[in-house]
Amino acid sequence: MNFFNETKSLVKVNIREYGMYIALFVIMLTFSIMTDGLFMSSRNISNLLDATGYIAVLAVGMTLVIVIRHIDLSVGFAAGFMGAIAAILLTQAGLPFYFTIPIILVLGIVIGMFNGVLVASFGIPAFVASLAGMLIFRGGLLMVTEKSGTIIVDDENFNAIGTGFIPSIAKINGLNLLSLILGGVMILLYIYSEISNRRSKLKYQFDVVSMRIFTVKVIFVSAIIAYITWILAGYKGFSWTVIIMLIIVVVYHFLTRKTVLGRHIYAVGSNPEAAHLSGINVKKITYIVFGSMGMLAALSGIMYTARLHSATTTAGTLFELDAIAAAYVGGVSAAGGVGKVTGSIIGAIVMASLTNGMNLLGVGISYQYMIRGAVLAAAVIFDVMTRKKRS
Amino acid sequence: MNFFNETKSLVKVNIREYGMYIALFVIMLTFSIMTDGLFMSSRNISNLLDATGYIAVLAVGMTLVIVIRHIDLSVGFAAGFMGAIAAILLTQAGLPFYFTIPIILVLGIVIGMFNGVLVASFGIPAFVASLAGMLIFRGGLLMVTEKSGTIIVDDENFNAIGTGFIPSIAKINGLNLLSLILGGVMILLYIYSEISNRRSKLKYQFDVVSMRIFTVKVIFVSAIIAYITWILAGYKGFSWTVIIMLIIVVVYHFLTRKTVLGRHIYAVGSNPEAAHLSGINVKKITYIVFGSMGMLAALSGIMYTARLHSATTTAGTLFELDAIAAAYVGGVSAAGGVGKVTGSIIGAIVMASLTNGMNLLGVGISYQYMIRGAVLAAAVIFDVMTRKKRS
Amino acid sequence: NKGGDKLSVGIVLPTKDEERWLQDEQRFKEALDGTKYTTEILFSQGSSAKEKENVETLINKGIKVLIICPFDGAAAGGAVKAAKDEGITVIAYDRLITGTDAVDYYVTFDSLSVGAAQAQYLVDNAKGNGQPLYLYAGAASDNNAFIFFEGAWKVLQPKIADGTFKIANSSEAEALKDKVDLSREEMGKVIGQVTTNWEPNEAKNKAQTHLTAAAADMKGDVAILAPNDGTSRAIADVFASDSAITSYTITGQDADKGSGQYIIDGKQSMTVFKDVRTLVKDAMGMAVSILEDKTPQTTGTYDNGKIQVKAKQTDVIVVTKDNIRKELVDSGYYKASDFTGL
Amino acid sequence: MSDYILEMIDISKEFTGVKALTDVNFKVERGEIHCLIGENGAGKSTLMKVLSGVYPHGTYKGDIVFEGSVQWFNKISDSVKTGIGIIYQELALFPDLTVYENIFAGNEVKRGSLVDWNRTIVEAKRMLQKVKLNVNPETLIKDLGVGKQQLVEIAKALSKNVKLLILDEPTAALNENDSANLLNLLRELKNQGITSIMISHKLKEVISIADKATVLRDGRTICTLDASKGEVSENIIIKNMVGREIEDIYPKRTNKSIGDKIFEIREWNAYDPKLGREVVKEVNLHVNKGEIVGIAGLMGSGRTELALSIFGNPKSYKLKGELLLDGSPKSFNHPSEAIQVGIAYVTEDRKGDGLFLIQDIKSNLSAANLGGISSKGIINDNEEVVIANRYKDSMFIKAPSVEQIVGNLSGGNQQKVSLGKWLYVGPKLLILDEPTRGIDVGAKFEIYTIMNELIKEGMSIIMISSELGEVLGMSDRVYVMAEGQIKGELNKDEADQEKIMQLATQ
Ligand SMILES: Nc1ncnc2c1ncn2[C@@H]1O[C@H](COP(=O)(O)OP(=O)(O)OP(=O)(O)O)[C@@H](O)[C@H]1O
Ligand SMILES: Nc1ncnc2c1ncn2[C@@H]1O[C@H](COP(=O)(O)OP(=O)(O)OP(=O)(O)O)[C@@H](O)[C@H]1O
Ligand SMILES: [Mg+2]
Ligand SMILES: [Mg+2]
Repeated sequence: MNFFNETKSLVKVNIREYGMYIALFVIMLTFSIMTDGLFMSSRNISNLLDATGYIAVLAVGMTLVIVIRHIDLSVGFAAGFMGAIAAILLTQAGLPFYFTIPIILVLGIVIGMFNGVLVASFGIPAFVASLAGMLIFRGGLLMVTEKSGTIIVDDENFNAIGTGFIPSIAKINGLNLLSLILGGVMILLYIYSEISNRRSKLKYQFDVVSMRIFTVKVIFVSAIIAYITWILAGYKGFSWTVIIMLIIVVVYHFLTRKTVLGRHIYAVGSNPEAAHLSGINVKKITYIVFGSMGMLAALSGIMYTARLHSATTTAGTLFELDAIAAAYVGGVSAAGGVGKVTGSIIGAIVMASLTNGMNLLGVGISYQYMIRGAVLAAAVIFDVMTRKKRS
Repeated sequence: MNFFNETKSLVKVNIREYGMYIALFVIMLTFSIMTDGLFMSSRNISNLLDATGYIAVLAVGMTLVIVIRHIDLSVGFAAGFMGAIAAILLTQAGLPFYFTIPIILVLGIVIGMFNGVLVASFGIPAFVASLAGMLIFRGGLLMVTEKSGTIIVDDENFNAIGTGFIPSIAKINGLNLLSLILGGVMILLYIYSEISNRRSKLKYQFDVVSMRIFTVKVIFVSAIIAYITWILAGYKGFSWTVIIMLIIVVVYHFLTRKTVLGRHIYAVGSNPEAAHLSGINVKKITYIVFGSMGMLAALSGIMYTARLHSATTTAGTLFELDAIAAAYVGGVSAAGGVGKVTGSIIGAIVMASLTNGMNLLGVGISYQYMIRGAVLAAAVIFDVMTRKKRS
Repeated sequence: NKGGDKLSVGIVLPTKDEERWLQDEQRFKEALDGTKYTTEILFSQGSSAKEKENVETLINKGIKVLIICPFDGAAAGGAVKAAKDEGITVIAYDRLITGTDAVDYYVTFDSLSVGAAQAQYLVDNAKGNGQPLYLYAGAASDNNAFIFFEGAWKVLQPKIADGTFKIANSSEAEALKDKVDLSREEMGKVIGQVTTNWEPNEAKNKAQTHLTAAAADMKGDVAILAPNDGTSRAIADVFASDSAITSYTITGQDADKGSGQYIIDGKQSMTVFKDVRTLVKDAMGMAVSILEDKTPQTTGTYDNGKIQVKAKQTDVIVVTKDNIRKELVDSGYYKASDFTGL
Repeated sequence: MSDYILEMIDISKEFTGVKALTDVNFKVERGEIHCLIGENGAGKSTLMKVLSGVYPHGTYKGDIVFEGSVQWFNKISDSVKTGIGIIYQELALFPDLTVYENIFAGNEVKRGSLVDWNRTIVEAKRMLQKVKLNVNPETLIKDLGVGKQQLVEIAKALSKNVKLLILDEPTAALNENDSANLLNLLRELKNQGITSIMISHKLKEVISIADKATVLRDGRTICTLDASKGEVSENIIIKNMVGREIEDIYPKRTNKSIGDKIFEIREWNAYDPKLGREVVKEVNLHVNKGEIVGIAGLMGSGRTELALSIFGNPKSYKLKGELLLDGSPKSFNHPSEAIQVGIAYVTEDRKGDGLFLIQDIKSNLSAANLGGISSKGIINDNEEVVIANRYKDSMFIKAPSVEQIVGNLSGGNQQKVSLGKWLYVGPKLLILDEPTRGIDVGAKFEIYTIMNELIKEGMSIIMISSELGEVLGMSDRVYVMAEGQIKGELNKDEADQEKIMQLATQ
């Protein structure tokens, strides 16, 4: 097969997955052109990614929830509620941030597990269980903030989670050194993993893509990482939010693709009865997935509170819908068993890019809502179409 | 079988259905006691029912949507949007209300059908399609109210839909005559339909309940209708909102239970593939159900606008969740094929009673949210439990 | 305006969902016509996070001055700090940003004075002794609702304590009637009971239940503290339809067009008119001074918990049936044709 | 001149990339029972779906002539109107609705546009009598057994005044008794003048009932056999179906060596709290090493429930009794615990609860034993592919690669994947529940061969089957179940059809 044909067939097979990346690329390019490059400026990309953070982590958790055929509407106010608890612990109880954060994460897991129990053990549809949870957390948030109203957090370390950047060490041509190094390390790790992956495939005498395609792919992805690093390094470097997002994505990607637990989650999603009869503990998986959702809601709440340096009385409003939209734009299927966490992150970035780009262009808020709605619909139509074609 | 045993077995078989009525009764009783009878006062019941109206009609439509295994998150802002359009037609275009209302209802049907097409023909999950719709209508609402902000409607006839009462003709002991007559007619119609139903069953030699039980039942239900009529007649009589609710319930109850269309809707909900293979046009049913949902959303928007004498920029916010909660409290099953419109109306009244009662008692807003969440969860747990037992 | 142009002034307003801010947007747009400076207005839609994104967007577009009305004054610190760090001058518009040193100027109607004006009107129009008083507030989740309420309570409380008013619809307020300075928590309890969530429908439901629950001696001639015009109209409709209410005095805020008509028709007693044009003029004046490297004029300072913020305060105007023509029509705020029966 | 009620002429139907039917000709005479036979994927169901309007006119090529006139069906209701009734391979019933609602779903008894419920019930009773089904029409479908559901389907078809009744594998899920009933019913309908087309993989039935039989292979008509000419015989059918001779349906087993008792249950009871009754009662049963133990019985006799109660009790029955594996007592709370000690269960419903249809072959094969391809919870993808390929080759799974999505495989190949999943677990005791349901002769033979291989390696097998031929052909020992109890135990040499049926119907 020659280079061109191979590429073509690769694209054809993976169109659904590439579709999202292409969409993101098209959106970014369009906005860049329309804003004379402002959109792709260091500062804007940095801001954009930071603004995506708290939704992106929710979207990751939501992906797994949808994969096992459930939904969680309570995560928005749960995040707001736990963000407020974190603020209370930090300010009123005077706990240091390194105690507060683990406590809140554990609280999140407990809350999530509770949802899991309602869904898996009582058999309540997740939609309703989490709708009830939504009301309860909304009330809870109002209750804990009743005394103080918005709670201002002035713990520098804590706030850095939402607004801080990794130290720059030194500046080279206005670029942050440590961020550059970090980007370099990521590229090296990526190249190493690709090569070792290919090696081991060859060892097993499996088919691999031709050396030429392989090289092009590795160079292409490395270039993208390098480009993003370069962009971010040009402003203040990697923010802690971006670092957290990266860690969450890598951990969850690994978890879902490479581990037994991940396989079990997808098995439960694609056929719960068969999973049960294959010796998979469906209830346990449901608890774990909801528990992870709760933990990520807690993390989202922490990031949001840190981002605003305060816990507000309305924190969390409609986060769940943003997260769900991101997951669907990212290619999750409502029928269960299908969806990648990387996709959901891209979905979150797509939606955030839309808002950001339209703000840059000064598009009115009413059109913004409508355009976001249309893009969501279009993404899912595309998804459904390509899926239909393949099967 | 003696009277007592027969009653017992009837209750046992129908516990799920009666459960909701019992719950409503318990809630009403509790609040009545806690408020020294204030809760059951003419004025409060009249207010309560009026406040339920615009959610109740949505809940009826949502019931059918959930019965065919879909969901519609867009109805809230769709209602708000169409309410605003109605206000614009009435004020800025100067159309009389008798043109405006049909136009808006037709617009609702068109919008609903569009959702139906996305769901049935493109195969987009209803959750996502309607989430996109929600964003789009929210934008639309902002756009149409951008110029004027809140649009005040001063068309008396139109506003009567939300705040008017049927004329009283005369007062007897402070009770509105026409309302009393209406109540009487309803009781007669009810008794007639029960008797003719029983007659025709006997003609076919089917089992019927014993004459004693039958009499008790007829008297009991008639007494309830009489009581409600008496209560309402003591304030200002039947409001137009209540009349609309009654008409919608009766029409939809009839439609779902007695007509071929209704059968087809439940068949589709119970097993879409089987319905297709039985020659039922599943797509057509989906269009019709979403079309009806759209029409009821339009009606809800009209009722809301009329109730406030104005179309506001945030009209419709979260109506969909209230409607969905009402439907679930009313015994609809997420698995499809199960759920009655009468149940959903009761569900809507249960939720409204909670808010109303807690307002009367001066319960703080944060507790109100939490209690409503807990009741929703409890209702669905009860539902799931009793369903499990039966099957 | 095109994204590539450099902006001079960025404006962030809290939400497009409330009519008040539509007016501000309108007035800002008008104020800009004919100046050489470019501006852009973004809405935060009730989300502090979106507010922050908006500020960041404007920074990216190279603004020199930021005029921001925070959705939540306490939560906007992070957003304005980012602007401050870029050397942008920050003007808090109508709502003070608290707990930060990153705010330079404050132009305001002073929300406390809004509540106070509402309360004062009720006090001035009190009928005799022991008049029933119905309290309503904005959203329990909105800090501004607390500020309005606080302003009102300071004026009302002495009159409650001395028996001029008796509270009709809040057991929590009744319990606190001897306390002038309410803590945030105490206010939270009261507002939790009488919140309208800023929604007319919620206001209507609350008003209906309150009237249902009210004993006969809580009817007759009543006074109603309604937080803004949208809720005021809804509440007024309810009270007007109760035959046991012989008369009611009800407050409002924002001078919505609809409430103008209600005041003319005698259905609403007053509204607190915050002439947005003055505020806009002050804010834009300040911005222009800053752009031209002059020092803007201020009239005093406000303590935001961290620093003393230089401020320019505009007085609010109480609009009633008597002065509505003068204040709303003659001043050119609305057209006479917007109303009937003027 | 023959009187053809139906002629399908030069029918071709293509799915994206798949030619399902090529110039198929199919003629049915009025009043006959015509069987349609062929391997899995031969195109039988597709041909019938073309006929009934599931695939509307225009999506296929060729002509359908019904009672002398060419038909253009655009939707299913068009074919119903002309008198064609079809019972699909996948039952088209509504589990939550009553029997009478089901019979008239899509064909309501109307008065104006309203449903006349009273007459519906009366009519339903009449239809139920016609199909000799004695149930209360108000029973919910989900409370009926598969056999009765099948009869409801026929009642539903009859209610539409069919002239031509099509049944796609109606007996696939039925036991011998119910099957026999159904065939009798068809004969009776034939006497009333109703023409039937029946698709079946059960050749015995075909031979006993068919007036004619048309064989499809690879989407083409091979031949039409006439019973009156003695052409409908096992040999001729098989030869035409597979295009080659198969000497024996059941492969010979070589070097049999049955060892010691490895598995036993004593006084075994299972109470189903949902149904509120005992589904397994006082069962005593044992299995020796290297033995195939058949469990025969009628549908609903509790065989699947017995298997489930052994296999970690996934349905949460209340259990009583003793379970011994290699002589030591065991109890399981979850299938995983049963798997741990070497018990595996291949379900009867591979699509419903056996396979992950949207996943590929390799993930399905490894799903029950991810431990085998992982260390410390981390999976070795490459190892997985190697192992999957091994099973694909050794079990003759026909697919382009192990990356193929299982939902796109034919029934036989799906069954092999389902079986392969459990072989990879390496069990001591393999429970097979209806291992060859709905798959063709060729695939059956391959599965039997695999079973023989397994016991040669020392595995033990419990095989639940409703096909008596299979039970007799493959088992070393047979238990017969009825009403949740073991009614008898027969050795290979003493077992025959009569004895088994006698015990099963006790
Ligand atoms: N919906 C479809 N999409 C694509 N291909 C299909 C579809 N349905 C059937 N086919 C193809 O048509 C061929 C014939 O399938 P069909 O279901 O008619 O076989 P069959 O003879 O009924 O087999 P079985 O005995 O297993 O029921 C199959 O090989 C398959 O590849
Ligand atoms: N959507 C589809 N796309 C491609 N091929 C399909 C599709 N549906 C069915 N097929 C093909 O049709 C053939 C028969 O499918 P079918 O669903 O009838 O399986 P089966 O062998 O009859 O199994 P069972 O007896 O359990 O129903 C298979 O070969 C399968 O590959
Ligand atoms: Mg078939
Ligand atoms: Mg088959």
